Amino acid sequence: MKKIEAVIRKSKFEEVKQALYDAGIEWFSYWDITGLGKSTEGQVVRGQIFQSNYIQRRMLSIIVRDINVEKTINAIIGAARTGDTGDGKIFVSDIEQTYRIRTGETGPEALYNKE
Amino acid sequence: MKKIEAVIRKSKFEEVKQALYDAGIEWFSYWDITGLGKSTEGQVVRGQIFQSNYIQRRMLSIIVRDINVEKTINAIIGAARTGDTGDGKIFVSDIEQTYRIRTGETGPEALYNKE
Amino acid sequence: MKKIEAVIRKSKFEEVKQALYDAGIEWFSYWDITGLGKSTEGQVVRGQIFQSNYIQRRMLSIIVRDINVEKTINAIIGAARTGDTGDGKIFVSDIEQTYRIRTGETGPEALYNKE
Amino acid sequence: MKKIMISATALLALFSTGAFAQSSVATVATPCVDSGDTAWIIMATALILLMTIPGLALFYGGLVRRKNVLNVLMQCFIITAVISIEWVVCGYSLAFGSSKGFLAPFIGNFDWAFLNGIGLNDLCPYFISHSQVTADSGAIGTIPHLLFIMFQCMFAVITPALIIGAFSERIKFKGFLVFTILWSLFIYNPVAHWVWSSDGWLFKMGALDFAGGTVVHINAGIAAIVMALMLGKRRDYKGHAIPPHNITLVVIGAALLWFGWFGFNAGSGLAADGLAANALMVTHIAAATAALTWALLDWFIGKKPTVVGICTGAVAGLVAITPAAGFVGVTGALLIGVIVSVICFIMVAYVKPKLGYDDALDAFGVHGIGGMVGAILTGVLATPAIQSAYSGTAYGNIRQLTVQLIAVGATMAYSGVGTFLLFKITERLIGLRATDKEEAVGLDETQHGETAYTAFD
Amino acid sequence: MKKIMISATALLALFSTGAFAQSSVATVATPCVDSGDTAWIIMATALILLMTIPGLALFYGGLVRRKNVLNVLMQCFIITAVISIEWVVCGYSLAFGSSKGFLAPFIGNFDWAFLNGIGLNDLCPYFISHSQVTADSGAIGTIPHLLFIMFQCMFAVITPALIIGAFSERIKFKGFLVFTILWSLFIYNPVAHWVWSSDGWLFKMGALDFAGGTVVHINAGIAAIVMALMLGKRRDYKGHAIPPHNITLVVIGAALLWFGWFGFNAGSGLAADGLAANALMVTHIAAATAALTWALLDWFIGKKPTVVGICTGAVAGLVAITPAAGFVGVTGALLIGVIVSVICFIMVAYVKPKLGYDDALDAFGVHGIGGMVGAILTGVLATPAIQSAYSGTAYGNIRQLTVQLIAVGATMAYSGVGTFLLFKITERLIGLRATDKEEAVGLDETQHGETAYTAFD
Amino acid sequence: MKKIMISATALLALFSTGAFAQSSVATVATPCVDSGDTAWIIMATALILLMTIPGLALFYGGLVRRKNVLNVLMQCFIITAVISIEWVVCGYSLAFGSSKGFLAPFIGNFDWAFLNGIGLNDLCPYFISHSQVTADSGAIGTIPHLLFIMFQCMFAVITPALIIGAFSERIKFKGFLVFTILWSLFIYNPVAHWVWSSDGWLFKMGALDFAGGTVVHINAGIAAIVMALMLGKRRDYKGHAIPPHNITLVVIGAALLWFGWFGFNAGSGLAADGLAANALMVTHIAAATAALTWALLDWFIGKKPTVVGICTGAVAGLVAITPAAGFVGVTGALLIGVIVSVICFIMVAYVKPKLGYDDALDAFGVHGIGGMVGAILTGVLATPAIQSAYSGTAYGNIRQLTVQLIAVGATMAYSGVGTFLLFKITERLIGLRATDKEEAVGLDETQHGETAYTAFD
Ligand SMILES: Nc1ncnc2c1ncn2[C@@H]1O[C@H](COP(=O)(O)OP(=O)(O)O)[C@@H](O)[C@H]1O
Ligand SMILES: Nc1ncnc2c1ncn2[C@@H]1O[C@H](COP(=O)(O)OP(=O)(O)O)[C@@H](O)[C@H]1O
Ligand SMILES: Nc1ncnc2c1ncn2[C@@H]1O[C@H](COP(=O)(O)OP(=O)(O)O)[C@@H](O)[C@H]1O
Repeated sequence: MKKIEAVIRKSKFEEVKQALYDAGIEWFSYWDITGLGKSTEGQVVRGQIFQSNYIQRRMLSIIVRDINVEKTINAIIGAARTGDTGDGKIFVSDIEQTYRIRTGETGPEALYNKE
Repeated sequence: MKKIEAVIRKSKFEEVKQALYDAGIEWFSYWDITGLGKSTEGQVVRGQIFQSNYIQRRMLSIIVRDINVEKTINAIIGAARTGDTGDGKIFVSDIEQTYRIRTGETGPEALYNKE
Repeated sequence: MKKIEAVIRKSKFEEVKQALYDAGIEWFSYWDITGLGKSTEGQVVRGQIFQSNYIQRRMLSIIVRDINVEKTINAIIGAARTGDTGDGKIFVSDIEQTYRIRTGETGPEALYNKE
Repeated sequence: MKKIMISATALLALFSTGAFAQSSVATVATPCVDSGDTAWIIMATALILLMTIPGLALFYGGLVRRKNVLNVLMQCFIITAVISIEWVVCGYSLAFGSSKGFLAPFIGNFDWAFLNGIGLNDLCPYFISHSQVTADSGAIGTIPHLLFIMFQCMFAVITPALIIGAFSERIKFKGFLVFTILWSLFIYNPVAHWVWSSDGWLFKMGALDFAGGTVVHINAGIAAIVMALMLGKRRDYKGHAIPPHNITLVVIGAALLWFGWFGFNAGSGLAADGLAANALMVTHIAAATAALTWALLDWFIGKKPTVVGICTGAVAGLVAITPAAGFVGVTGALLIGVIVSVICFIMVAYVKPKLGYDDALDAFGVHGIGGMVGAILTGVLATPAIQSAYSGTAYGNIRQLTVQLIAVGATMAYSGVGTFLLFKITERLIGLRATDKEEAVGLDETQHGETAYTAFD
Repeated sequence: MKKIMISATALLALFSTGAFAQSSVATVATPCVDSGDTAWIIMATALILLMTIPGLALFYGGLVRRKNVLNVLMQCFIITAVISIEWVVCGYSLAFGSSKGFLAPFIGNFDWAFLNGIGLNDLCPYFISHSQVTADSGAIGTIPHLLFIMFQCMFAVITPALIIGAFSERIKFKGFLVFTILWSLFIYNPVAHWVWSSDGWLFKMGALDFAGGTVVHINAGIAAIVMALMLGKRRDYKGHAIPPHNITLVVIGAALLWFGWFGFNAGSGLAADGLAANALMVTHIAAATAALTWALLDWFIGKKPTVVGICTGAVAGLVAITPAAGFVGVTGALLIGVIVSVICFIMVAYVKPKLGYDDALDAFGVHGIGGMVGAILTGVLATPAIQSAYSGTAYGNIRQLTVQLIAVGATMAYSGVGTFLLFKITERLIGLRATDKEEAVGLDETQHGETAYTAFD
Repeated sequence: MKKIMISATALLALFSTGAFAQSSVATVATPCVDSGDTAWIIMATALILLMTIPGLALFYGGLVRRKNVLNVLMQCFIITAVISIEWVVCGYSLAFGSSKGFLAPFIGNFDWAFLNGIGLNDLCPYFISHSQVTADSGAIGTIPHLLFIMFQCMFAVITPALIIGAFSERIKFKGFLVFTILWSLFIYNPVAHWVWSSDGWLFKMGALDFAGGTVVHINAGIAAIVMALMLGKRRDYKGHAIPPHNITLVVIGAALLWFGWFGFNAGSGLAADGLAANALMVTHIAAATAALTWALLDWFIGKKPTVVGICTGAVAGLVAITPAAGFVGVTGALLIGVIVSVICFIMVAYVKPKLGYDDALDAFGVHGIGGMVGAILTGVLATPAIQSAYSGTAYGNIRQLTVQLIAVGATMAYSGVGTFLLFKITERLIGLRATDKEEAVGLDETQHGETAYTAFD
């Protein structure tokens, strides 16, 4: 099992969500983060453009079975790309074990519903 | 050392915390996340039940020594289970190194207080 | 590539940020968490000191190339240390793959800007 | 060009009830400003401003999702700015001025445009329970005319703001702004003229609307349902309300509405007297009763009493008592409070999901329906104990109910058709519906380039 | 059935000071509403409503934890609804009506239930500094009776709302609601009768309570401590306050309380005159002094001046000046402000943790103690320069202090025992303490099924 | 020691316009409180308190970063406390009292310290459009003297609070507090004396400042720019505004400012009459026009209309109409609204970044510049149609513009130099600039030991 952590623009969230659903991934967790990076974001405050590299972004954390890694990543890249600096990053790491709290199931089975 | 990430219902947090304390785990970090999953949560708004699969959950991140993994997981599963869909998941992954900022200690010693 | 997760005091964030910049690390993500640990934090409320071990902290997540791990950790430890209990922890784990959403680049190249 | 009194019967009522301050003096003195009445109406004017910003803005703003809250606040704020200007430019003249010939019962002319010719010492030609005799034995009000204009200005401001609740979270800001201006000009001003001008046809027919049940609430409520239907559902609407992003804002908003409504209703008598005291009392009691009723309905039907519910109930009660505040007593207020809460609850919880339209914040369900309930019950429950000249069906005046129904029907028809046409025009010229992408990202970001709450430290 | 005047000596004071508008006219004219007094009392009534919702609701709501904020807002909101209804149904009649025989000094009868027989042009039988002569040479007030009823209604509403601070974060909503209704009926109404009705035994004894030091603050404060003791501590209470979840809400609440308190105190003279101006002045100065004192105490003792501290101090000052507002001048206000702040600080910061009870938001520590300080200092500092008929111990009237102590003692005893009994009854019948699990999860979720702030976008 | 009337010409104007309540009666009766005027000024006083807390506190508090919001709220709160005390201790006497000899035009003496000798039935020596004849054929106001003192107290409170916008996010709390007290004593009190006291040299020269354009806004605005320059930039300031942490708070604040400003401006005539109604009208229209203008500028220049922009525009309009509110009509209000918004927009969006000073929340850019625009335009647009004794350059009175320029220049010079000196003194004695570390961590934590929003549940 792999953990896919994606840092995306907040404004792309709805599209990414849709792309993930279309790819068959229906479970994930997300939260809002601030990202420091090369890109800046402008906001007009009283007629002045404020350029900040503190950017409001969203972190998605998706644990998938190995067979699903690629399609998940493709879905995210496809939906989150705008082509401008600041589109974000995806990080993949290994997950050793997973438990479903409700049933106590472990391993890959904990990640999908059989029925 | 292992990292245990648990996604639990917010309403179960106090019980899980107690269970972890009882199991001897006293250090961890947590933050609020939104979880998309199979389950939905109802809220009554002006007499209509709103069914949403955006659910407010809590993410616990606990780094433990290898010997403590099992009891930690058991504590969480024991306390967080309600039996209904949506109880959450636990993910275990590997941590290569740990530093205690205060002392600069590294490795497992950074994870517990000797005295 | 390694993922460096650091739990630091909120009040040390600006210094840590500066230290990371000085060390050449300019990209990272952060969010606020609550940390339970051995230390407590006092707040005066109506003349009474409230001691809580719920502490507002900040989580930094930095993915770096292997060659940068050490200097990143040193930068954080140097800037975040106060010497009192509660300075926080740093956890290092492995990242298998990284993608830059904008370009689709993978691997270590996704982590730095060539130009 | 002075206007005749608001109602000859009201004047008679006045003398007979004896609620007349220093009547023996007033007949000999030059008519002058009554400082007490003026003090109260100044405050009432300020209170109604507070209802729109920040009252309604917070009530609605707390109910939408986080990504759209600024858009709602901005809509309320710009309505306050634009409609206030429109009002002194021509709105007041159209609504309360006199025109000649066949137009007279329907709309005023431009004589008072830019408040032309209205001096600061002119007395208000409109009055209800408190007036004075002029040199030529006419009657005239006791507050400055300018003050009446500003008092009415706040009504003109809040009415289009109420409609916001129906089309929130999915409208382009530019289209919204143009629509709102047109709506105020072509829908609000005429309807206000019909009901409140002494030339208005509904006024002459004897329709009772103390503080705006038809002019404000039904008018806005019908516009709301038309807008909701024509604009279509929000992309994420699945037949039930979306949870509010910040319920403390909803509570602050509801409380400020309640507070401000004292100005709305108890100010509508244009004097600080017994009628105002009674209006205050029935307003408060109807709000309290409706709030409690909704909380109990939530409790019995939805298992738990909710905060959003009690706030909604209070607003429904305030809406329904609005037309009745000058005509009913405490019993009427209790009855109106219970009835409106039950009917609005049914509308919002059962009828709306069944019919499937997306009246996002229940502008129609609460203001439209609540206004109708109030207007009709006014026709039933108006008691001569309050203003002796007016009584409802329950007190033997069968005709009043018919008149009320005509007023309600006429307002519904005009507002409905008018809103439909203005929607079509605005949509053609400018566009009204936000794009799917704008909606997904949120209107704060896409329409205003701002985020309500930053994560910055 | 008219009531006699609130105080014969007050009337005399009035004539001698000459603060009487158009006295030469008033004697010959029919008694009538004074539009200026009425304008002010309408606004004062609205201001006191604002104190409860959203003022107190936010003040308390900001102080609790995030998971309980809606519960506090809901409690304030439903008290407003329920007690307002109770007030017109029977509360006003019990508190301010007359009964016959041995009951007369203790409680009114049901003659005014449902405001029976009170017309909209009736003048208020109660007055203080401004009155007029009736046809039968009696004296009568200058505002509508209905307005006085609503003015008093807001006092009846806020009193039980103050108690919320003691039992927050751990009470079942149902039990709370039943308890509150019983408490208003059986504790508030009688005590209001004792002190403010012209038949009341404390009134007759000459107890001074201008705007509710005993009736409102001591009464609620004692109920608060009894509730806190009997309900037990919160599961997470470890002998010191739990940090407030949103201090901006606390500040908004405190500021609205300060603003609204002008209505509370300066409105209690029932007229817009010099007495009202003085009450306004002393209210403002006492609040300012107490706020500053608390901030300085925080600074010297706790190292830093805190926002929660200054807000608490302001409220303590407002509480203490309440009974004194019609009897002291600027020096009295400065003294009261300093003294109450020091005493309440000691109570809250030292005595409470030592004794170990969990008065969650210091309803007793601030309102109870502050009310006592105010009531007693009124007996000391009342100066004939304000109302010539009343003076305190410092001005030679030794007896006044004794009378004040009796009033304080009687209120404490009655409220203490009464609250104890009502607690027992409610607990037996319905249950009051939330379960440990409900407390852990939070009352918003468990009692109302809502979350104050969603994470939705 | 009674003061002479505020303006003999005003009195004449009064008789000629006939806006005089019951003039035939007033000449024979003993002077007495007018309950209507008093009712309105009590409320106006309360409204101005609301402007500072929570109005301005939220407006400014929402604009700063999350880590500094409590510091701003605390500054507003403690100013309210400290300056109110200063005002009754000596401020009022210095500003409005009379002194002998060469000091008389510049500052009052200590006769009224601790409100010494001012009884609760004394009438106000100051009046504008409504007065009455005393036994010795002088003229006197219609409200209690104490009320006027409190009304003015709120002006004394809000003026230093406005300066906060310039030095936010980087000042030590202790230094701030000492500076503020000194500034009120040595800058505010004299300038208020110059312009508003009947002995003041600017008053005698005929400078027009209805509600505080020079005394309040220019005065505070100049102090703001001096403070901003001397304190230096915030560590994170890079030549443009830092995004506000909570725009809903900004909107609540702006709306409460608008609401409260009715008290500020329409109360400044000290009566509830036609002049007050006109002041209310022009205040509202200028605010609306300026708000709309700013929104349109944002739209055309910055691509999108912003919420912060419309709020800023509204405040700019309110500032500019302040000195003019008693002298212009609706046309003047529309003009002033447009002009001030354009000029302030240019200042804030172009001039400030170019010059590079860090006026954090634009206290100078909006209040200073807006005040100057208003004061100068008053000299141009004052029309005899409002107060017949006063007209501006556009109505043939060429001199008025010169007088206004002198008043503006004098205020700027005195406030500028004085603030500079007080800054130097305070910095030497106590220190003003927060350390870099305190600034990085945030002033809430470092100055008050509190966090506005906890993450606790
Ligand atoms: N090495 C990193 N570690 C953690 N987060 C990162 C890292 N690099 C980028 N991010 C996150 O991704 C976001 C976008 O990256 P950025 O460098 O701005 O875009 P791009 O990849 O298009 O150049 C950043 O704001 C940050 O939140
Ligand atoms: N594959 C996943 N990756 C990340 N988070 C997940 C994943 N699966 C579940 N979660 C988290 O766990 C929560 C509960 O999972 P859910 O499927 O609803 O419950 P159950 O396991 O009882 O069927 C989800 O809301 C989500 O936050
Ligand atoms: N095992 C752990 N797992 C996750 N987070 C931890 C762990 N240990 C510590 N932390 C985080 O680090 C913070 C500081 O740790 P603490 O033990 O208080 O300090 P110190 O290391 O100086 O003794 C805690 O509040 C918590 O957020």
